[in-house]
Amino acid sequence: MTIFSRKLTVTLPLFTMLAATPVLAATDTDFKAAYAAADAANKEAGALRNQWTVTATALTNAKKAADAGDFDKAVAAAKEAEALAKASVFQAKSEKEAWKAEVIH
Amino acid sequence: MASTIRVRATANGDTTEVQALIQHPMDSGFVKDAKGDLIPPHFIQQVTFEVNGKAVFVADWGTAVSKDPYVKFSFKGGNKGDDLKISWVDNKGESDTTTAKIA
Amino acid sequence: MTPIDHQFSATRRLVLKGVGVVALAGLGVLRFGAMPAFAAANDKWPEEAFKQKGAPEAIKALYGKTAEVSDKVKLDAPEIAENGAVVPISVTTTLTDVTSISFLVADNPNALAASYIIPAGTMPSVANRIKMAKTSNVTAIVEAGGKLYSATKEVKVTVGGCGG
Amino acid sequence: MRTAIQIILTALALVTVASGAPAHAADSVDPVADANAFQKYFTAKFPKLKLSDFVNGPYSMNEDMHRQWVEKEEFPPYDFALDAGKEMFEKPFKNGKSYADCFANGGIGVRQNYPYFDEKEGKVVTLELALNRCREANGEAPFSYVKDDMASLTAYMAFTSRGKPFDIKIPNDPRALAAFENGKEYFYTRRGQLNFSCASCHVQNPGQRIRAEILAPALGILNAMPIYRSEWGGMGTISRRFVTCNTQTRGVPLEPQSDEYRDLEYYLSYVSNGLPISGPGARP
Repeated sequence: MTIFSRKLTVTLPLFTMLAATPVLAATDTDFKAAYAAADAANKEAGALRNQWTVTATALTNAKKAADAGDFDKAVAAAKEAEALAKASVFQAKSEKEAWKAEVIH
Repeated sequence: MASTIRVRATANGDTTEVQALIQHPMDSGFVKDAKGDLIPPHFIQQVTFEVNGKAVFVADWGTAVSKDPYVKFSFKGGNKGDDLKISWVDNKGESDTTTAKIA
Repeated sequence: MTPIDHQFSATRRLVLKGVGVVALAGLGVLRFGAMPAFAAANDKWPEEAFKQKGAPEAIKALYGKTAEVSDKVKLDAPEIAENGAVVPISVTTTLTDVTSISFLVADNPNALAASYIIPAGTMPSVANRIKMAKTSNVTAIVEAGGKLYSATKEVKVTVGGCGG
Repeated sequence: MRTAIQIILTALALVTVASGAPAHAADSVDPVADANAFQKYFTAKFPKLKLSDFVNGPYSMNEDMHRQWVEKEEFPPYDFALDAGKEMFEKPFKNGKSYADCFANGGIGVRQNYPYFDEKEGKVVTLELALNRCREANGEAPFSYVKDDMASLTAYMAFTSRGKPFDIKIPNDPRALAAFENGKEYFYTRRGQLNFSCASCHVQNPGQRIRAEILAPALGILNAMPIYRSEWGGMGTISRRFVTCNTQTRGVPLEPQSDEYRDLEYYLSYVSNGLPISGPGARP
């Protein structure tokens, strides 16, 4: 039995165990929570006058997926929207000072 | 309604230079509108330029001519004060015509 | 086949075809597959030519013959179009007895962009603005003394702006 | 998409670290010094250009583009908007008054004084805002700031000022200085997922290509407004240009004529003082 095959025999049971426990599918409540978080972050960006168009697209995709009942996709899209919204908030806050370095002196 | 044809015809010596700019969407039929539907083709097919009843230039245009199309050419035999008659017709049968004095 | 032969045989073929057409017309049997009246010869809008996809087919439909490259045809076109929607193109030539000038964009959905009838007394030069779908060869055709001469240039076209 | 966000975040982090270093001079606002530094930056960057050449934007940056522009200018596509604008400008409102009654000198040859700071209101007033206010004062519905009607009107008014140098004034009023500074901040602030500021393209990269287009220098960038863009196949006001620029960097645009945009126009026009009005213009 070469080293290679011995490693294989060890990993094999590991895989089977993982496959046994079904990953829970996202539900409507998961989606609503994720969407609310994303929406809040995007509103904060709006207050800073610095939203991104891609956040809005991700939010609409999330809603569309949820309406179609595909909550896995909906939660993923909502999470992505939240990340984008947070990035736009970070950008607005960091630029509050950063812009001064770019000014022509 | 002001004519859709703007024209400048200037004679120097026995040669007259003609420039024309025509207001027309020149839709090719390949472009989609905001809703994603194809805008149907709507373009000028033929423009004729005549002096004293004789054609001095005829343009046959396809869907690849720019919006608000422009063309420039020159011809001999026109003199100041002559009438230059320009008329176009498009694929929907719409048309317009105008007459300009050679300056 | 050196160009001269090519030209000679081309004209010979044309002459034969012409004779054939006259003979058939005489017999009144022309209607079968009517010979396409070469649009450039009359004032009707050359629908057939504008329908063709490729440049060679469009030239064939328009003039019924092929063109040879000639340095007497000066095609002026930008190296990089500022915008594919408005590409200023113009042609001028020292050739005499010019009866028609056409512009073709090889990679447009339909190659033939514009065709102009040049009556006697009109100078053989035209400027216009055309649309180009993408980077492509642009060809200007000049019909002079019944023969076709051409010049071709590549014009680069792409969208502008940074993203959206 | 997730990796794209990571890249942006790291880029942001780098920028903040780098920019923290240079000490920034005390925050006194000195528009005159700003304008001089601004113009000197561009004349040094493009020594061969005359000051007035900057108003032709990309066409002064590239020979091939310049030739295409000269050919277009023989019979420019904005000709129709210009005639429509003249007709609209001279047509009286329902109440008999007309635009001429709202503007100094009947609205002829005044474009170079816009935008101006209205000390009563304490806000920047741009030409587009003044036109709509004139309409509303005379019982007419305002025009959209991004559509053809407004573009035709501003095209005609710009045409009547062709050749006159920009003459923007900043009164000795702290609110005016604040508006100028606010416009400057907007101009240099990075936004959108692409993380560009106006300066990223129009200060750091004029003359460079961004795909097919050559970037215009920020100096004189509003002098040719409104512009007929081949890309739009139609006229565009300053509002439309600001909105589309934001969208291109994937930033959500603000309302046309919102404070930031008017202050931005105030800043950009002031630093281009002395350059001639060349509107309406044709652009790629």
